[in-house]
Amino acid sequence: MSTANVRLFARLADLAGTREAEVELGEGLTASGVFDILVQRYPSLTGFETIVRFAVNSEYVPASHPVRPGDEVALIPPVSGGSRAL
Amino acid sequence: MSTANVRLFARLADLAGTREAEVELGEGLTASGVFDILVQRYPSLTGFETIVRFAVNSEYVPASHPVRPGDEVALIPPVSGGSRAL
Amino acid sequence: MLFEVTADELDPGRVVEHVRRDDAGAIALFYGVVRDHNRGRKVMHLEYDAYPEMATKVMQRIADEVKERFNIAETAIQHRTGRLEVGETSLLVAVSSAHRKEAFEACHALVDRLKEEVPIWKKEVFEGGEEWIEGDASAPGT
Amino acid sequence: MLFEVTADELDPGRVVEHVRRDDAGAIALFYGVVRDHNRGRKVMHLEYDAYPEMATKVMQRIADEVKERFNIAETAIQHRTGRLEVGETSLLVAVSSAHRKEAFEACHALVDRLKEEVPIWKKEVFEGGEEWIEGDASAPGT
Repeated sequence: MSTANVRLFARLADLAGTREAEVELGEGLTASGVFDILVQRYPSLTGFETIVRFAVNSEYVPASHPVRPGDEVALIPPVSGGSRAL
Repeated sequence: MSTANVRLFARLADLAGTREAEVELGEGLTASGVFDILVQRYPSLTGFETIVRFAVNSEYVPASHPVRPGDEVALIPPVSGGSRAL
Repeated sequence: MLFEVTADELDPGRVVEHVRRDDAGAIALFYGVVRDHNRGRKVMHLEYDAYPEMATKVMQRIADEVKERFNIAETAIQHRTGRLEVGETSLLVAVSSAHRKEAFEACHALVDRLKEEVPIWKKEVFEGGEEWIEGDASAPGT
Repeated sequence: MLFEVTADELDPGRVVEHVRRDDAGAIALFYGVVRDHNRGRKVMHLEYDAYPEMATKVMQRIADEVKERFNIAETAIQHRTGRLEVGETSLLVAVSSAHRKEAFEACHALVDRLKEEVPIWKKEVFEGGEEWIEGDASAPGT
């Protein structure tokens, strides 16, 4: 069975209780599809699909980006930026 | 006889061949009057009265500023500032 | 160019020497420092999480973009991760250029862009609680 | 505040530690460096002359003015005098502030003002001659 590796960071890692997960790749699975699978596994991630950004193999991609076997998918919560930071 | 000490810098020091001079203070002598005395003593300073700034006791002053006995008068050529510097 | 994400103490001397060049008369160096207050709260310490492999790639891309926009010579970036106490340096960004105006403007732009794009996150541990700082975006659970 | 005019090598570490404060999340540090070219000429080295007692007073006054205009925490300035080779640091200006925008803008403004007002002069020794650099003012004998 082909899989992709998922990495979680910061608040999402805290909520899921893990920094890594393996996901089985169904037909035509997209980055946001991977997130949906994780939400089922870790219900505390529910609601974060509206703020998370996706990266595949260390590049930002749209939610509709297809995921291939062996890809590394990263769930990127908002970074601290903005005028209040630092 | 009461005197003031004059300090010269950069190009003016090169032209006069000295970094310090003593000037006797006549009645009502001003900073630009001090410069006139130096021009007589060091003719190579001629023409620089239009670009030099004056300081008395380490503070910029107008050319008409009176000089008192014991004052330190400095002849300040233009500093390197402006957009070309650095 | 130098792009580093490290748990070790940052090294301003190394960052500056990396950008120092004979044709560059100006170097702007920015230090991000852990501040003792934020949004009206007393900050105890910060914890930085990072996706280091991606962070260095994003730093490189942003530096390339800023280099194209401004007439600059060289850039260098170091970001620290892990637990940082108040007063410690979390970020160093250096830019060299022939003239000071470009060095200041490019360094400022670079820092702004880094804060928006680089996958590095900070958790603020303040008096009475802790929170991941996620910019101005509204987020569930906050 | 730290205002120094010295013939010794400048000390960026000391300058930064002077402005680092727990309530300041940003430090902007500017390096003025001897550049290998100027106005189309190849520069061999520079020689800086100064009126040190007055220079430190003017630095203080300008720093006070900039502090009033921007919301900054602390400033420090070092200027070197004497002979400087290409690549050496002639000027360090550090500004700390709660936020980066003020640190960058105040540091930039401070450097601009220093270059216009502080009684320090540079003689450029270039291929084929030497000249005191006197800004954009027209001057007899030039």
